[in-house]
Amino acid sequence: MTLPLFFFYVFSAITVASAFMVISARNPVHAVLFLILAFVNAAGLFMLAGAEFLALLLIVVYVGAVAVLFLFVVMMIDVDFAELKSGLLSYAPIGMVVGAILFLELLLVAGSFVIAPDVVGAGGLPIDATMDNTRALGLVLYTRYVFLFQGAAAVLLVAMIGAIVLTLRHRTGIKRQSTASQLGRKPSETVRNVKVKSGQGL
Amino acid sequence: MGLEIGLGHYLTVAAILFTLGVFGIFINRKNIIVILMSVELILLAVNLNLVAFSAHLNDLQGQVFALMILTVAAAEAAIGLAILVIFYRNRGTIAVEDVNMMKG
Amino acid sequence: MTFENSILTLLTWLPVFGAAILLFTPKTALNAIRWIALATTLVVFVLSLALWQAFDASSAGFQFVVNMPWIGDSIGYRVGVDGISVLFVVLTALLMPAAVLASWDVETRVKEYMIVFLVLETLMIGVFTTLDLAMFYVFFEGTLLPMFLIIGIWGGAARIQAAYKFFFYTFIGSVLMLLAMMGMYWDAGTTDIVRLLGHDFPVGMQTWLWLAFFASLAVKMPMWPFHRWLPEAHVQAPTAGSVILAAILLKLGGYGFLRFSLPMFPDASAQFANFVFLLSVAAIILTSLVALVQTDIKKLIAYSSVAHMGFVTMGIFAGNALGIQGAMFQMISHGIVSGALFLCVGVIYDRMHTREISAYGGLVERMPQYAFAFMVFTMANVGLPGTSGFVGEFLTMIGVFQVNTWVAFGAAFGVIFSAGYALWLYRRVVFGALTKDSLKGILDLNLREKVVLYPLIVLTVVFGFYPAPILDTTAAAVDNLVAQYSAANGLDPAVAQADARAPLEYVAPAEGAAQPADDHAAEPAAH
Amino acid sequence: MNSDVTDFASLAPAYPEVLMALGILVLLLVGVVINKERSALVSWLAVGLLAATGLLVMLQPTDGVIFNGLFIADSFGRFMKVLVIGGAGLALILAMSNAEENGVHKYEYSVLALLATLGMMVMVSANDLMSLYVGLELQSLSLYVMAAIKRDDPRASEAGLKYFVLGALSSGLLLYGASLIYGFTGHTNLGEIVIAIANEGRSVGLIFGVVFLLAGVAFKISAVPFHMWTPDVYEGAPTPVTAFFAMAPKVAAMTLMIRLVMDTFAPITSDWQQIVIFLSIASMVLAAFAAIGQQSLKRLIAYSSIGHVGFALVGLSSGTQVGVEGVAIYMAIYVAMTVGLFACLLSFRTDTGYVETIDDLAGAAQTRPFVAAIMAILMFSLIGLPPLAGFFAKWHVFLAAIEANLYVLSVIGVLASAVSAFYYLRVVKVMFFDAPIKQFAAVPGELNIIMAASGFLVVTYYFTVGNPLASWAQTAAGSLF
Amino acid sequence: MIIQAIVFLPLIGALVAGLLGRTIGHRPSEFITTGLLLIAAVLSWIVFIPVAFGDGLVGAVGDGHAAVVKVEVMRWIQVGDMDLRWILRVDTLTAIMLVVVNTVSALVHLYSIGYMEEDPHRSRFFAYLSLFTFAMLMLVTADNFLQMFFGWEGVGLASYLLIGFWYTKPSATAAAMKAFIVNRVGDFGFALGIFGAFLVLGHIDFDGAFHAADEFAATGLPVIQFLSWQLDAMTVICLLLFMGAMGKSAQFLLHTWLPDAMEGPTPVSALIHAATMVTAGVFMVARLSPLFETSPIALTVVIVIGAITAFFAATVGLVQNDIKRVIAYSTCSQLGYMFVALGVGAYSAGIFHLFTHAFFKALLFLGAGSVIHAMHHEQDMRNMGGLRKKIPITYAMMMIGTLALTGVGIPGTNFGFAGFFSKDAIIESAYAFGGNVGSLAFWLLVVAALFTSFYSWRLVHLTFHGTPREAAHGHDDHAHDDHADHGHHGSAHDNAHESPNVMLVPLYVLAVGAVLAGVVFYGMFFHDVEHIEHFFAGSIYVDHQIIEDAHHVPTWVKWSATIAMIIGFVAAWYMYIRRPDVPGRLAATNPGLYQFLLNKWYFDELYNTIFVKPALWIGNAVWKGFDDWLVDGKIAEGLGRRVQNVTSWVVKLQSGYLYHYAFAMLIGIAALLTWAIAAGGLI
Repeated sequence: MTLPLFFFYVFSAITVASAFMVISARNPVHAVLFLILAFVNAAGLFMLAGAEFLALLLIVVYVGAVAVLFLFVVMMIDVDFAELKSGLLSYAPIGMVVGAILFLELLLVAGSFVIAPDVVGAGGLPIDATMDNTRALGLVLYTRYVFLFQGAAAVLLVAMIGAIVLTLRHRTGIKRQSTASQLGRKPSETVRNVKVKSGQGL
Repeated sequence: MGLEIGLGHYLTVAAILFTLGVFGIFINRKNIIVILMSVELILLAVNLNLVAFSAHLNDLQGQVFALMILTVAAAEAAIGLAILVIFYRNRGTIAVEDVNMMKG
Repeated sequence: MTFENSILTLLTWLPVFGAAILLFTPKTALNAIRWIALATTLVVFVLSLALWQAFDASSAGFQFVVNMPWIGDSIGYRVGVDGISVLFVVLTALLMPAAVLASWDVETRVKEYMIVFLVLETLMIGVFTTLDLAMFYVFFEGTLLPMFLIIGIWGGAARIQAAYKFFFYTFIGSVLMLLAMMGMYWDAGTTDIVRLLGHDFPVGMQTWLWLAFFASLAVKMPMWPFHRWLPEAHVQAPTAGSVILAAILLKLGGYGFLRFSLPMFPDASAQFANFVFLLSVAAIILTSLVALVQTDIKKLIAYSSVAHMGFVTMGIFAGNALGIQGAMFQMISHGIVSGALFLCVGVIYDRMHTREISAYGGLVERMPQYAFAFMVFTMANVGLPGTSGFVGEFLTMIGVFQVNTWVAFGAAFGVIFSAGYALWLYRRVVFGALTKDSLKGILDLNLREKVVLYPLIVLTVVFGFYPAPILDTTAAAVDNLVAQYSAANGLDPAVAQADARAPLEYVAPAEGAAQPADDHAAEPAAH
Repeated sequence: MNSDVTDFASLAPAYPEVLMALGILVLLLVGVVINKERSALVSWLAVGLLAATGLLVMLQPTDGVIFNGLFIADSFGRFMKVLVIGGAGLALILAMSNAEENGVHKYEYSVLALLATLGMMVMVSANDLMSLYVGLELQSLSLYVMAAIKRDDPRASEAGLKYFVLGALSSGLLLYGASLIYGFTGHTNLGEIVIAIANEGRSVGLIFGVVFLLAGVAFKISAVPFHMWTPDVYEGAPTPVTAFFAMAPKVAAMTLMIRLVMDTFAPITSDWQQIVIFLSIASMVLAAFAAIGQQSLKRLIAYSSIGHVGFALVGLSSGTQVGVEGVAIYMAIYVAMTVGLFACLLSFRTDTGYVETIDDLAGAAQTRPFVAAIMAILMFSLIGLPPLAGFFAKWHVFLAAIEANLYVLSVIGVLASAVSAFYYLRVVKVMFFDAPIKQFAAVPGELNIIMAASGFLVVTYYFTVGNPLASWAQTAAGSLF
Repeated sequence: MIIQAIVFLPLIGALVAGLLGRTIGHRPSEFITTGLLLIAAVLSWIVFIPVAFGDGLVGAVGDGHAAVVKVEVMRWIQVGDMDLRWILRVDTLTAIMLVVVNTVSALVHLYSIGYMEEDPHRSRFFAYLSLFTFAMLMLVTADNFLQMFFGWEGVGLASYLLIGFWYTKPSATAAAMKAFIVNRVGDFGFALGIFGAFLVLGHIDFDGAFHAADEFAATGLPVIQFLSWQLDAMTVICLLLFMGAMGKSAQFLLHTWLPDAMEGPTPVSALIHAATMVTAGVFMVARLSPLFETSPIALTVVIVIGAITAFFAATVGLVQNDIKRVIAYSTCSQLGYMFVALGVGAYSAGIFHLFTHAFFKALLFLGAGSVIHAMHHEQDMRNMGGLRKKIPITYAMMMIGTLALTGVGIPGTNFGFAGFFSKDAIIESAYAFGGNVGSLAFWLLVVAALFTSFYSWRLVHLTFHGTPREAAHGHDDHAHDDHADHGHHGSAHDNAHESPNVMLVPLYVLAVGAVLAGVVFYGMFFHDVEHIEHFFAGSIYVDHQIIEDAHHVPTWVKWSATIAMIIGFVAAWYMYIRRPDVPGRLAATNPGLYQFLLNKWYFDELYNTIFVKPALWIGNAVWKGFDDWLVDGKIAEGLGRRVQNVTSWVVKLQSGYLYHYAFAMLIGIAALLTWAIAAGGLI
């Protein structure tokens, strides 16, 4: 067994195991943590496959942002975990059977996957072995895939607007900084020149 | 990339992750956050697939695709959590079984 | 824009135009609404007479044809009439003013009522004038919509049930026909009925097409045992609705058989003829018996309609000129007679608000004119010679006798039963002593009712004695149809028309020939 | 490696999208700057933007594939974009009256709707699995938010939540399929994929990919069994939002479906046909039955829309040009009917709020004759009763199915339509046959106009739009072959 | 023109009286209709006299079959090769019928002016009478099967209207309906016969049909596939046609309507149910004699049915108490005679009897009417008696009628009443026909003659002789509301009065006929074959052999009828004059037989049990069982319920739970995947 293969097995085993824990953990905080673990290990798998940029991105974006967001929400909502019901559903056996069938079929695909013979290396964007992964992606991202880039930007815009429109609450009675009014202040309105006689006090 | 790590290996791991993600959605009765996390697992599986194909096809498109998915998934998570929050505000619960006002 | 190419379009769409005017009439101006509706239907009627007048009966083809492609490759704007359809147009146009007049006393939602009726008229006329397969379906099926509303809004107590049944029976049957029409389109490459008539459908396909059309037409007709919706719809519908339903909507089925099943699927028609005969005879005998035991006037007449439609289907599938002409005549006649019968029921229903036979009796005492009118239509319903009802029954039976004596034999029972239920009804309603208090103040026909009923009496009797106007109009087209049908079935058209005497053979002259005659000649001498 | 978009002129096929994107940004700024109470202005500006974009789509027919194969503009796309934009614009107009009550009074609503529309336009023009995905997500994310926009309404938030969770699942399915297809063919470009499939034939992986991908799209058009979100979301979301959901997104997703199966998967027609036929039958039958049991009008409409997707898929099942033509016409008529339907729905308002159940409509024909009449016409049209437009829609799709010898499908389809008549008629029955129990509030003017227009088109379809629409759809469908 | 006038004058009268009667009043209606009928009657005689006593029909053209005058009125039904026209066809047979119909009808019209004097609906009555006459004329002038059928049904309609004229009487309306429906049963056969004739002969007009039948001599008789059997076509057709005749002429099995029809006003009974309409069957068979001649089997059936009817009706007539019913059964019986004549081939004899019978039977009915009129609508003979003195003229007229009916005359001479000649001719012909059938017919007819004599005299004795009897219960059974103003007080007998002249004059005229019709026309109808042939000029088939044979039967045969008549007379005298208690004792000792006869052999009950009740039962069963229960309840609404069941199940699937929704999607995708690889052949 070579080293990459060893690491592959390690990473994938931990990924799968933590993924399982994600869906079975009773405490959502634990689930989030297992999710982070899964992501980190998946990043390792990416790395093994040569997608260095993506691997790092996964850690930065997911572990750094998304997972933390999850954690944040879990904390914010502050669910009384004891009350959460657990256990499997009554239709679990059928669910298991159907899931198993699906899984077996997917394994079938995985096991017998054939790539169309002529396409290896003849893909739309062959990897230039002389160029490192990040650079290669960077070269296409703003040129060839500018459309997608812009599209993704629009998606993020939606996420932004959406998150704001849904969750932003204008609570009354809360002091807020009003930049405009701060900037709009005129000395004439706010500043009063008082002549103070020396030594007298007010 | 080690050639001895076959495509099938990656696909198998992805399939397991995918299945776990799907199971996470329909088999748990705990809370909705877990469901959202299951979705992330599914997307992770897809990304794994794409990266593996990319490597095997020696083609960068798979990675670009995965990049897009990562981006979009982050946005999706944000929206999902936002909706979850307002749901919680309205109902005071995020138990899956309580998401049941409308049916029939 | 000549008379030739605009008359049918005008006839078809004029009622909708009238409906559009009504749309902008204030709903409280009841009289204006009624008069506009009446005027529209009368203009249409006059136009239909002009159409009939201009119609060249000697030609078997379509006349006043307009033919242009319209929606995509499939649907066109195609109109035209031939001998088979022109009379239905006239019949529709004739009965609509009667229906409007019969509804003069409707007080609820008058505006909507008249609009719906005018739309219905357009759809009905459209069925007969269109020469496009798809548009035929459009009109054919479109009639469901106004009729559903008529029964549902202005109907009796159980109107909703009835409206639903009416809708679903006909709708379910029709959708299958729609698919068949699509199949025909792909096989023939057109929805132009004229071209479809000249197209030979593969024999195997014909069977399916025929069955699909049957599913729709048999329900519409209605043929036994698909008739159950009819009594209910009739009973619940308002008078004018029953009139239109019985007089025209039922004819759509017969028209469809004549326009499509017979000429387009001749092999299948021949193959299924016995099946149709069986159902027809069942209709004639069984529904007549059922009519015999009814206690509701409208229901009784409705069942009798089913029986009479049995004659129509029987005649059509006899496949000879006699049968088909008879069926045509029967349809026209039944249109007038059953329409008039429902009008008659409406007259007393308006006064007494009940359709129970037992609530009546001895009407002749107070309503002699009504009794006379009712008698004429009852006799026409019975099929008394000298009324229009006879000609159709006679022709269909003599036509079918040439093909299958069993069928004629069975159908002839209808002659007995129809007398039974019709006369018994008449006896219970009109005859007898006027003992019921509720009837003591009942009034005879008023002017409006006379205006509606008397022309129909005249027509009933005139067509009984002189059916030529109808038969001559249909002759050429029917002969053509028969020729086509028999040619497709491998019969010599001349033989088919003259003496398709299937049940007949001659014994060889040598043996049996002079034998009986000789015997007889010898017999008296023997003693 | 470089982009083929070098100057503004080379963007020509994507001008509408560019206009749209820029317009959205401007509107967002306008919305931020102006007074909160004047969000109606943003709405009207949004409608104006949609109208302008629509005009541009129609008047500026520069076809072509740009962005290195990510984007395609063709007649088919143009037809569908017009429908999408029209549907979106009309839905925005519907949202104007009583916006506050419906929770759609925030200017963000209009912006989100526009973003969703942009996403749909990208979907319609997608020529690559990636642009497909990005367009789809742009649309979906906007819709998730829109569903929950009435954020203090528990039902709306539940609707948003359900929509989101299931939508995310469906995205996952779609992506999984996309990855498999990419893996098999080595391409994400649809044009390249079709060549690869044609050259290399089928394999399990490819077929799996197709199934997953189509399942993902089927979710968006709410075809059974991926329809489960539809009734709940339609019911929970505010009515104008439901109206939005019922029109444009379906058209866009259907376009995607058509483009995928007719173009990309053309070499494996027999495989996807099975799937589409299954979806079609399941949708028609289940919707027909499930709708009968509904009391809520919006749920009824939800099931109705599921059923109509099934009928549209009947046309698609044929895999022929006539079929595509039929689906295109079907969607156009569907949009025209649906907008009228929602206008009617929004017109039935009592002093306690919008009517919710069918029985609330009792006697509407007497208290609100115009609205009831339009609604009845639409109901009959939805049944597919001639001479109304709904019949012609069915005519076109079933015509294609019969041409392709899909007899069993056709028979099941028409029988399902007969069953479906049951619940449509119930609405007519309640409005026309029953006695009135409620007084309805006055109807806003723009709703009257929309209802009148919808009713007019539906009734006079044969004379007015029937012919031009058919020929246009023919051209559109022709560009796929 | 004269022919059109004969046929259409009554129609004009009917229309005027019917449509304008209420406007112009009763009296003008009566005068118009009666006047027009009188004109028509005179015109009929003008047509007939040259036929009988001159050179034959004026303007006739012989076309090989018959010397006929045809007047085309207009086209009727023209379809394919069937070309039906309204044509008035007059030949000798028709001329005879014209005379019979118009004469009797004119007299009945006249009589009715008196008889119906107090009825508030007189103009309607006269319209019906004239309408009937028109229909009957159309029947006898028919040139084709269908026109005959038209007249056939037309008289049926008129009969229906007239029987039910007193519409407030339930028994009258019931009888009217019964008459129509039973006739329809006959028409069922008639119609099928027409269809068959058209099929086999290729023509629906008589001339064409007869020509075609002639040609069978050369080509052989056709065989028809009727129902499931191969049968001799002509036999089938003739039997079917004869079924029609049976209905109309109230022959055995289809006779039940005739006695009930007596519910109608008496002039109606005289006109329709004695003289004219009921003889339409006889006329039809005579008219179609060329066809019947091709089928010996059919003729045999005609004989058997005729003979049985003659006998059966006579037996029933023996015990009836209603004066009109007795005469009605007598009519039935006499019609049987006529059919026997037709069946044996002596068509002219049958027509002869028809001719004479019209006179004396109309006379009897009108006489009976006069009695009833005198008795204020009392019809039960048990409540009469001794009326001879009260209404002597009526009595005399009734006597003449009775003598004619019973066939009083001296065999071998030319002395005798009308019935004597014609009835004896028939009995002799029957004997001459020979064979089993002939013998049976002969003996049945002779016995029937005995019975005829008995019940005729019984009628006379009960009514006119003896002492007045009053039933305690009065006569409310037959009372009619409209006439209640003059019958419920005092004794009907005491108030009996002779009828006015307007009623008596028709009696005189008919009496003349009853006396002389036989002797005057004997030659033309029966006496001499050449004479017959010349007279009928081909309008009926003349069988030389049978007529010759009939003239040469043994003397005892010639006397048999007369002897039977005398026995009957004596028996009646003994039982009703000499020993009035005998009938009662006979009835008491033979209760079974008496009840059997009194109840008309239980035919009404039988038909009620085997036809009417099952029909209603089937109707109800099909309605409730098939239509309502099965089709509607189980299938239509059952389907609806199934739909609801499916719906409630489907709705449950939409549970509202996210995981169920996701699960559904999962199942969907798993199913699609499995299906795709399995159906795609990838595994």
